[in-house]
This record gives sequence, C-alpha cells and structure tokens, in this order.
Amino acid sequence: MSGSLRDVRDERGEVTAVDRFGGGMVEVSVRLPHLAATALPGQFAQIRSGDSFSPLLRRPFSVAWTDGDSASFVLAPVGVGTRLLAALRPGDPLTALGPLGTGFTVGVRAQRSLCVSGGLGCAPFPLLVRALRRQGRDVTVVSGAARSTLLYPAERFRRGDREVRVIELTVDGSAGTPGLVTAAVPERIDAATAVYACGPNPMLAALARTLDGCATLPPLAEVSLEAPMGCGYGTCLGCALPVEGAGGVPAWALCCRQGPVMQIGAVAWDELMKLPPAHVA
Amino acid sequence: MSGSLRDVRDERGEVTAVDRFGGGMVEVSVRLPHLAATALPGQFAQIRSGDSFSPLLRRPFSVAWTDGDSASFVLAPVGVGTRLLAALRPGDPLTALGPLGTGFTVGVRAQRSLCVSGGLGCAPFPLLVRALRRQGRDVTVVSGAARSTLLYPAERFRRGDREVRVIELTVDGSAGTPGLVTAAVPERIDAATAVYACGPNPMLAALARTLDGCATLPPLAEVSLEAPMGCGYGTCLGCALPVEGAGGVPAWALCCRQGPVMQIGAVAWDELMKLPPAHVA
Amino acid sequence: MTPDLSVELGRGLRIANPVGLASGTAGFGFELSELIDMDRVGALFTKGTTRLPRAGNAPPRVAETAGGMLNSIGLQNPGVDVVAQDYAARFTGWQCAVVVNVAGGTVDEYVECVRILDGAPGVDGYELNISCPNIAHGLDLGRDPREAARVTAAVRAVTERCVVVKLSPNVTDIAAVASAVESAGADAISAVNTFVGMKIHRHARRPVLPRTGLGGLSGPVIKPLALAAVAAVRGAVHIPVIGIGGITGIDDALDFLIAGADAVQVGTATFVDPSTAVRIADGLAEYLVGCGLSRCSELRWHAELAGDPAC
Amino acid sequence: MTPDLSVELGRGLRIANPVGLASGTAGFGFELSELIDMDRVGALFTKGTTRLPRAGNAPPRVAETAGGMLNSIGLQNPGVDVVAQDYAARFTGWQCAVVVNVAGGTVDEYVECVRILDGAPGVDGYELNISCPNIAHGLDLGRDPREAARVTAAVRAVTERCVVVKLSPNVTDIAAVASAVESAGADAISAVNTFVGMKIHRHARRPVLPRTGLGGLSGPVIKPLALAAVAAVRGAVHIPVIGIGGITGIDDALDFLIAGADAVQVGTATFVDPSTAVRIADGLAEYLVGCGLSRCSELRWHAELAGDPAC
Ligand SMILES: Cc1cc2nc3c(=O)[nH]c(=O)nc-3n(C[C@H](O)[C@H](O)[C@H](O)COP(=O)(O)OP(=O)(O)OC[C@H]3O[C@@H](n4cnc5c(N)ncnc54)[C@H](O)[C@@H]3O)c2cc1C
Ligand SMILES: Cc1cc2nc3c(=O)[nH]c(=O)nc-3n(C[C@H](O)[C@H](O)[C@H](O)COP(=O)(O)OP(=O)(O)OC[C@H]3O[C@@H](n4cnc5c(N)ncnc54)[C@H](O)[C@@H]3O)c2cc1C
Ligand SMILES: Cc1cc2nc3c(=O)[nH]c(=O)nc-3n(C[C@H](O)[C@H](O)[C@H](O)COP(=O)(O)O)c2cc1C
Ligand SMILES: Cc1cc2nc3c(=O)[nH]c(=O)nc-3n(C[C@H](O)[C@H](O)[C@H](O)COP(=O)(O)O)c2cc1C
Ligand code: FES
Ligand code: FES
Repeated sequence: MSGSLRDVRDERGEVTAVDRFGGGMVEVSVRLPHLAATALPGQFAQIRSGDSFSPLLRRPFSVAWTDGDSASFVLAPVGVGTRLLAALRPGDPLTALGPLGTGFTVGVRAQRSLCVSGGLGCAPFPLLVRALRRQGRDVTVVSGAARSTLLYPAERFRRGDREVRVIELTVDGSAGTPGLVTAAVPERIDAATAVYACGPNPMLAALARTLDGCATLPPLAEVSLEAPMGCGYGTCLGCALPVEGAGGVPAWALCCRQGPVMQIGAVAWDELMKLPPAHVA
Repeated sequence: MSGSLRDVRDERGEVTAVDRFGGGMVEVSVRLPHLAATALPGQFAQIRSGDSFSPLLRRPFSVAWTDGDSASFVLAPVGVGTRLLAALRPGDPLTALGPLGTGFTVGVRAQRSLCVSGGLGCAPFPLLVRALRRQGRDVTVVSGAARSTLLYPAERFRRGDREVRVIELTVDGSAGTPGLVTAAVPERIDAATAVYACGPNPMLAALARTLDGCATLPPLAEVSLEAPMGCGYGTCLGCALPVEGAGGVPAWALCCRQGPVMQIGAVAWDELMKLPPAHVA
Repeated sequence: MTPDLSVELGRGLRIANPVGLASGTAGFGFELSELIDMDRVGALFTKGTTRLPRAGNAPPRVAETAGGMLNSIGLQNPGVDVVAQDYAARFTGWQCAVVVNVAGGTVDEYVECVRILDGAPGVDGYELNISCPNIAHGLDLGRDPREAARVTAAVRAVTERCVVVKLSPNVTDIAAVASAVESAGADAISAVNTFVGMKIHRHARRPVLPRTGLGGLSGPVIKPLALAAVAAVRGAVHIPVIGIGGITGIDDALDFLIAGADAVQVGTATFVDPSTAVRIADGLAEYLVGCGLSRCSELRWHAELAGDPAC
Repeated sequence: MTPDLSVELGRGLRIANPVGLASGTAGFGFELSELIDMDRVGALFTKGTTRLPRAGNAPPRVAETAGGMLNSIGLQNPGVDVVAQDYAARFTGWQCAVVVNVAGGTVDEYVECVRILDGAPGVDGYELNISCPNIAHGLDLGRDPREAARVTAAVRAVTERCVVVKLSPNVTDIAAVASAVESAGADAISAVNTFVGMKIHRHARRPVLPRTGLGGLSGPVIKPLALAAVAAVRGAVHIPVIGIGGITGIDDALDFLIAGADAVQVGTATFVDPSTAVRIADGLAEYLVGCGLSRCSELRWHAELAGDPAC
C-alpha cells in the first residue's frame, strides 16, 4: 500500500542558492546528497530551518528538482513556517527528512502525459517532467495561477528541454489564457494517456469533476493531495484523507504514506470537500 | 516613596550603533529621543526588539548613556532575550518603555563619590558619573569582572573626562589588581562621602557586609538591585525584594518602583541571600 | 453603520466595549492610567482584594517560560478598607467600568469585602476570584461546584451590583462549575484564571518559585486551553462569558469571541505592551465595520458540544 | 563509574534507560524502527489499542498552535487481535521494552484487551489510557478517582505483567487519581496525557478541528503544566512516575527528573526529530557522568508540597 521508509534519512545541509520569482515564490536549493540521490517524482521531505522547535512542526514540501548533491524546493511565504523558509540565505542550515510518501507512477501508460499545475502545485513537476522525458514520454504542462506573478516560470518546467510544451493560464488574465487551469484540460484529455495534477485540494476536486464529465478517460490519472501533517512518516495518523472504502463506506488513507499522490478515482472527493478548512490560509 | 510614571513612554526607535567589546559585551545605541531626554542615572527601560511577544516579557536594562536623541544600553548575551538584543544591527527596531524606577541620589553628600561596578553592573555608571561630574564631584570607579574580557572599558566610564579615576580588578588576575571588587572598597571608604554600587545581588550583599565592617561609613550608600520583572512599572507585584520592615519584620519593596536603587541599609540582605535563585543563569 | 461594541454584563452594568484589563495585571489602575487612556478600555478588573491587607509571597514571584509566565504573587493587596475608603473615589475619574476582584479564604470573607465595597462610589461590580485555597476545606472554592455556588449565593444576597464569578481552569468539569454559579445568581462568568504550572531551575535542581514550586501560568501558551474552557462554559450557561487567557492582540480577541465569549480581558500582554487592550478595543470596531457586522456576538460559532474521543 | 540508567517499572519490568516513546507518537514502532535504533530507547509505548479496530476521526485531525499541536485522531488502530496475533511477534526483534497502550469505553474492554495480549510474546506490559470518554458514564474513566481505581483493579486481576496507568491532566486533583490507582494495584503511573484545547479558524469563524472543536494539546507549551502535574503525583504515590509533556531534549528530561519523575516519554518531539528520545537517552548518561552522579533519581528535588495561595 505504501512505500518503505528504508530510504528515509534526516539530513542537514546548507542552502546553496535561493532563486526569487515574482509574487514571493522562491526556489531554495540545498546540499542534501541523500535526498537528491533517492527522491522520486512526487515525493516530499519534511523541512525545518536548522534545529529549532519553533514553529513546532516540520513542513512538508515536494522535491522540485535534484541536481548532483542538491535538492530544491519551491514555496511562497503563506504562514509562519514558509516565511522563515522564504527568508533563507545561502549558507543557512536546513534539515530535511525524506524522501517521504508515494510519488507519481512513471509507467508505460504515461506515453502522452498531461501535467496540470495550480499555483504552488507546480512544485513536483520539474522532477516529474524530467523523469517522463527520460523515458521518452511526450509532455504537456498546463500551468495556472491567480495572476501572472504567481506563475511558476515556464522555463523551470522545461529545464532546457524544448520538447516540453507549457500552456499558461491566469485567473485574472494577466498572462496566458484567462481562466482556471481546469478549463484547459478537456480539450487535451483525449490525447493524453496519463494525467498528473497538483494544486490546492479544491482545484483537484474540480479536476476530478471535469474528468468525470469527459468522454474518454486517460488510463492513468493521479493527483498529489495535501493534508496537515504531524510527522510525515506514518505514525501520528494525523494526515487522514477520505478515500472510497469497501462498499461505499468512506475510509481514511494517510496522505504521507499512501499519498500524497493517489489515483484520482480512489479519492472520496465529496467527502474531502465537505471537511472543514484544515488551516488558516 | 517612588517616582511618578508621568514621564514614562513606550517609544520605538531604530538602532543607530552597536559597539562590541570583549567577552560578548555590547553597547547598543538607539534613537529614543524621549528616553534620552528624561532618563536619570540609575533608571531603566523595559526593552524588546520590535513588537514581538517572543520572548514574552520585556527585559529591564539600565540607561547607560544618553547623547542627543540617543540612549544606550550595555548588555551581554546571557539568555534568550539578551541574545536577541546582542544580535541587533543598526537599522533594527527596538521598543523601550521608560524611564522607569528610582535612580541614584546625586546630592550634596556625593562630594567624593565611589562607584563600585561588578560585571554588567557597569551599565548605570556612565550616566551617573556624568551627572556627578556636572555637579563638580570627585569620582572614583572601582570596576571588577571575572576576567579581563568581561571588564567594561575604563574609557567608557570616563567618556573623555580625565579626572575620573578608574581602578580595575579581575577575579582571575588577567587585568588590573587580582581579586573581588569588594576588596578594593575598604581602603577607599574613609575618603568617600557617597558609595554607589551595581552588580549581581550577591556582590551587593558582600559589599553590605564589607561596609558593616568599616569604621566610618559614608553618609550616602546606594545599591542598584535586580529582580525578575513582569511589568517594570508597578502593577504585577512580581519584583518584590526584602527590605527592613517596621520592628524587624521583613517587608517587600518593588524593585521596579521603590528600586532598582535603594539605600544599602534599607535592604534585608540576609533575607535576600536566603531566596532561591531567581533565574537560570 | 457604527457597530455597537457595548456589552451588558448584568444588573445594569453595561461596558462601552468588550475589552477589559484582567485582575492582577493592572493593579488598581493608577499606574496604567499614566500609560494609557483608561477611558478607551471597557473595564478595569482590579487586583484581588482581601478583607485584610496581605504582604504577598516571598520572591521570586514571577518566572518566564516559553510563551508564558508563572506567578506566585500571594495576593499582595492593601485590604478592602483602603480600596473602599481611598481608591474607590479615585476610580470615578475614569469612564471605564471598575470591577473589584475579591478574594478570600472563606465565604464570609467574600461577603464582608463586598459589603464594605458596596457603599463605595466608583465601584461598578465585583469579580469573585474563587481560585484561591479555601482554608477551611483545603481545596479552592472554585474547584467544587457546590462551594462555588455557595460563595456566589452568599455574595448575591448582599449586593445589587453586578457579580461576575471568575473560574479556575484547574478542574475536571468547568461547565459544571459554571452552571452552578449561574444558578446561584452570578450575572456573568470570567474564564479563566491561571493554570497551575512549574518551572525548574535546572542548575539548582529545584523549582524556580519558592516553597511548593507551583505558580499560575498565563500568557500566549494558555490560549488554546482557555479557548476550550470558554467554549465549554458557553455551552453550559446563558449569562455573559468573559474570555481570558493569552490575548495579545485583536486576532486572539476574535478567537475568544468566536469560541463563545461576550467580552474579553487582557492580562499578561499588558505587562509587555500596556496599550494592548486599547489597541484591541479600537481594532474590534474597525474589524466589525470591515466585515459588515454590527455587534461582536455575530462572530460567534454555534457549537454542538458533545463528548468526543480524542487521541 | 558508568551510571546506571535502568529503571524498574514494576513486576520485573526493568527498562534499560528512562526514555520512552510516548503512545500515539510512535505507532507500533514499525515506521520509527526504520528511522532510529529502537535498541537505544528504554521503551516503546504503542498507539492506543482497543478491543475492535477503529477507523479514527474525520479530518482535519491535527492543528498546530504556538509551541504546540492539537490532535483529535480518534484512536485509529487495528484492534487488539491484530496487535496480539501479528504485531507482538515483531516486537521481539527489538531490545527495548514494548508496553501496549490500551484504551476502551468500559472496564470490560480494558480487561478483554489485556487478556488477549497477555498470551502474546513481545509485550512487556500495559499502559492504561484512561483519558477516553466512558461511554457508560459520560465522563472519562480517568477523571474520577473511583472509576480510575476500578479499571486498574480489574486489569490488575487478570495479568501479572507490569500495569502502568496513564493519567489525564484535565482533572481537579490529579494526586487523588494517582493515589487511587496506586491503591488499586498500578505498578507505575504515566503523567500526563494531552490537555483539552481548541484552535479557531478565524476566517471560517469556527474551530479548526471538526465537531466539538476540541483536541488534545501536546508539545512544548504543556511542559510547565505537566511538570506541576508530575510533582503533584510524585507527592502522592510511592510507585514509579513516568513524566510526559513537551520534552524536546535533555534539558526538558532533566526538568522532569528533578520534578519527581523516574522516567520520561517523548511524544510530539519525535514527529519533529525522530531521534529525540535516543539523543536524550545518550545525553543522560553523559550528563550524570559530568555531575558525578550514578543514577537519575539523585537529581530529584524533595518537595514539601502544600497549599499555596497563588495570584
Ligand atoms: C505532501 C505535501 C507537499 C507539499 N509541497 C509543497 C511545495 O512543494 N511547495 C509549497 O509551497 N507548499 C507545499 N505544501 C504545502 C506546505 O506544506 C504548506 O504551505 C506549509 O506547510 C505552510 O506552512 P506555514 O507555516 O507557512 O503555514 P501555517 O498556516 O502557519 O501553518 C499552520 C499549520 O497548518 C499546516 N498547513 C498550512 N498550510 C498548509 C497546506 N497548504 N497544506 C497542508 N498543511 C498546511 C501546517 O503544516 C501547519 O501545521 C505541501 C503540502 C503537503 C502536504
Ligand atoms: C532594573 C534592572 C536593570 C538591569 N540592567 C541591566 C543592564 O543594564 N545590563 C545588563 O546586561 N543587564 C541588566 N539587567 C539584567 C537583565 O535584565 C537580564 O540579564 C536579562 O533580563 C536577561 O534576559 P535573558 O532573556 O537574556 O535571560 P533569561 O534567563 O533567558 O531570562 C529569563 C527570565 O529571567 C529574568 N532574568 C534573567 N536574568 C536576570 C537578571 N540578571 N536579573 C533579573 N532578571 C533576570 C528575565 O527577566 C526573564 O524573565 C538589569 C536588571 C534589572 C532588574
Ligand atoms: C501577575 C499576575 C497576577 C494575577 N493576579 C490575579 C488576581 O489577583 N486575581 C485574579 O482573579 N486573577 C489574577 N491573575 C490572573 C489574570 O487575571 C488572568 O486570568 C490570567 O493571567 C490569564 O490571562 P492572560 O493569559 O491574559 O494573562 C493574575 C495574573 C498574573 C499574571
Ligand atoms: C497525535 C497524538 C496521538 C496520541 N495518541 C495517544 C494514544 O493513543 N494514547 C495515549 O495514551 N496517549 C496518546 N497521545 C498522548 C501522548 O502520548 C502524550 O501523552 C502527549 O502527547 C504529551 O506529550 P508530548 O507533549 O511530548 O507530546 C497522543 C499524542 C499525540 C500528539
Ligand atoms: S503526517 Fe503523521 S501519519 Fe501522516
Ligand atoms: S515588575 Fe511588575 S511590579 Fe515590578
């Protein structure tokens, strides 16, 4: 049901680079040889700046990129933890527990892959796109955000690979096509043999509804979900997400072990959207 | 019994200079026009860096010096609060509530003044020395510390006034005369008409014992005491110190209002030294 | 539309805004009145007042902890006669309500204090601090619903002024105590007083605070606990509830109003920033306007409190 | 001289060092055993185990607060049969003691769980989590000394293994509960479980946690409260006391040992740094050597606990 933790290590490394994009979005690269060598697309790490217990809990972040000894995370200052991380400077210490969770399936069914990214949901895609391309897959990224400054730079999805198509949308129309990212999906779904999506849970729920309404469904459809996490490695049982249980009874799956990536059909979307908001946004 | 609070203001100013001495001792100067204009020698301010409630309480610091719009504090990183303050850089915000408490008496009896400073107890003396000198007093500072790097620079007591004598002692003998600061007092006590002392409470208790053993006592003998403080302005009743009460019954005085400066004879030294240690040093 | 911030606490005591200064963190107002504008807070809850003067405990009396502080002041106060004869007249200079916090070791002490204060002008009501050890029974009056009701009823019988009862959180079932004092005639409830805590002086291998080592924990750390207590009390009574515990700014105050409080008190934060209560009162008005609400009670969450297996 | 870190918890259960992994923060050890060396902790206290499997509560189940976290997991666990038949055998691979934390709604459920586990190898003892609502009486078994004694005595009657009783801090008089369970045959006491707390989602104007909004508060914020509880329990019983609450490093562990604990458990901190318990165990040995002490009990402060007027 969920990967082993045998590869997981608690690594401490130095920040090597901090790239700042518009709207506060930041890409932090850290010397984390073990994580860089082992993280699979869609997996995450539990991060804290240094050894401090303040804020108390670590924060989960997708591994966005790996390069030699270095692993990168993409984030924006949305709360106390991300504010600290976004203020990191080269040379600062960062501690990462990982790689954690179940990532995306980069299988045969991913022949023509459609990556659907909403806002900071961009984070796992650079690594996924690279993995798909290494297997010779055809890749289209649909990247949406509220406004142009919150769009992850298209070049960062491609990382120099000009075969990767990036289609941009913004809610306010300040860049790319105006509209929600889900609007760009139906016209491309027929061509796709695999859909991968990451973004806020409501966006993913909207995508699930959109796909429900499509005639042909791709054989592989995976989403990366969020839940507030206590530990990130399966002991606190805090990160439950509602999934379709046996005989229609909803069951819980752990976002940090069975997820964060799940089959879109496995998630109990109605249940998920009925939950009270998990965190003060 | 204790000064009014009418002059007290909560002022926010920018750090203008940070002078670093040996052993971590720091002098922080801050643009605080009101405090600089009103603080009397021996008074203190309740400080926090910025507006944060972390650490929760403000920390009390003597006003060490004032110059135009600027007030200075002398401190060393001994705990969470002082660590933050010692790391301040020019331009950082600092908030100061003050001037607070009862300061030293700079009266006629201060003709030949002996200032006894132990460690960070140096802090109130620059301002006191200036006030005494402005009234034409003769001033000797006896300055002691554990070792040379913890001595407040003699020049900082003088501030260019070459008439001010500074006698240095260190416990380990690494500078000045070897020994405790109190050892230098008896030989000078006959000449003094006023003694002012500031340092850790045990040092002050030792001084009180030393004076008890002297033949002639100066007509004015004042000490600046410490107590853990909740508010600094007389409402929490947290900073009680034992004083000689009516009929030998010990009574409590508030360090932040009746103190921090008290007549040496008013303090119930035996009671004070019997108290459990107030803080994790 | 200007929002109406006033709150009726009972027996005609209407405070102009729902932000009070908590007992023991504002003395009798004399120091603070030199630092802030007392007319802009809703009410001053005075330092605990006892029948006879009290010198207080031996120091150290306060100790900081991460995000909080412990105190063991020992109810230092000048005694009720001084408050009634000297202080009360001076309270009349302020627009804010003045509620005298009353403490005692026996029911009679509470009653005597209130009788003595009842003649004084400038006193708008009483807050019964029932979190102090009952000398006769060995347990705080506030820890047993029957004892809490007994002291409330006895005070209720001797005054027509507003009687607020301040609850201890160190109980198994705060809702039961709340219900009991409501039935006994309390006009309003303050929740909560400090939590029993300890700090260790590692080097000395003993607690920092003297004797028992115990003190009352206050400040931001207690906020989640105080919110739970306020929600529980709210579910048990129909009288106004004044929420207290770790409030440092408008956001904290809103949390208490949402959890079920009708008003709040600012305690420890006043030590750190004397203007906290005034800032919150001003901020609340602005906040309500921003949300298009006309009174704080519209913020409230309506709980369906029920037993819930945790862990 | 190498210090002796071992602690006898009762009925022959001696743990190699006084640092345990707290219930619900280490699962059944399987995940953690891939991250840390289980042989270096004194004991694993498993996730709360019930007679029948439990799916747990609806999310969100955890919410961070300043310096702490709230949880409302709802005792998700596979049920005692799986633990006894499948997990227990796997426990034997570790050197550390394994104490199964048992929970239930009725006394019978506790007894049944312990009976079923009593045959299993790899289980060294039981920790009775009596902080869960008693379905019959509406109040936690752990909130009433008599109920607490009843469940303790019933379990005591069916096992010769070590029985630890884990107390709830949400009570008026934890010392009374401690005394009661000691008299009823408990071998040791764990103090404390989480404190009832609440976090508000300001924008949604409701608590973050579902239904009642209540959760159990753990982490550094509860340390001063847990220390006070441990000191109170220490003063009331003669059996070993395991201190729990906000321990993140050796300094915190020392505080508990000074306040009266014989051993400690690390809870929430394990989430943040899985190696916390191991680091503390290693650090304690070093610390004792540095102080020239030969066992942890020499650190203890000897209290003369007595009623003390606070505030
Ligand atoms: C598996 C996983 C991977 C993630 N990857 C990324 C990423 O690559 N880039 C990125 O920007 N964000 C990512 N997130 C979201 C990110 O973890 C949160 O934005 C972050 O925890 C917010 O922390 P904060 O202290 O700034 O916010 P605060 O609101 O101050 O945090 C308060 C609490 O709420 C929780 N919380 C807050 N926001 C979220 C959220 N959106 N999702 C889950 N819990 C939340 C925190 O864990 C914390 O306990 C990921 C989340 C998960 C679950
Ligand atoms: C009136 C007065 C004036 C002072 N002036 C100076 C000065 O000019 N320069 C200077 O270096 N120090 C001065 N001190 C001492 C200074 O306030 C403490 O060193 C400082 O509070 C330590 O804070 P911390 O967070 O670094 O230590 P922590 O130990 O982390 O603080 C923990 C708690 O203990 C209290 N505390 C810790 N140390 C002391 C102490 N020595 N005295 C009183 N309370 C303490 C703090 O207020 C806090 O509540 C003065 C103290 C008082 C009472
Ligand atoms: C130093 C101090 C003294 C206090 N004295 C009293 C008191 O005399 N009577 C009382 O009812 N509460 C007293 N309290 C409790 C406060 O009124 C308040 O209930 C508690 O501190 C929690 O609020 P806070 O977290 O905002 O401080 C005192 C609190 C402190 C910190
Ligand atoms: C997520 C979580 C789940 C818990 N589950 C249990 C449980 O099943 N049984 C139990 O007795 N205690 C449980 N606890 C309480 C802990 O064992 C411990 O008593 C408490 O968290 C205080 O310690 P800490 O501050 O070190 O976390 C749980 C705590 C947390 C945070
Ligand atoms: S975050 Fe702890 S189990 Fe998933
Ligand atoms: S520090 Fe509050 S009264 Fe002195």
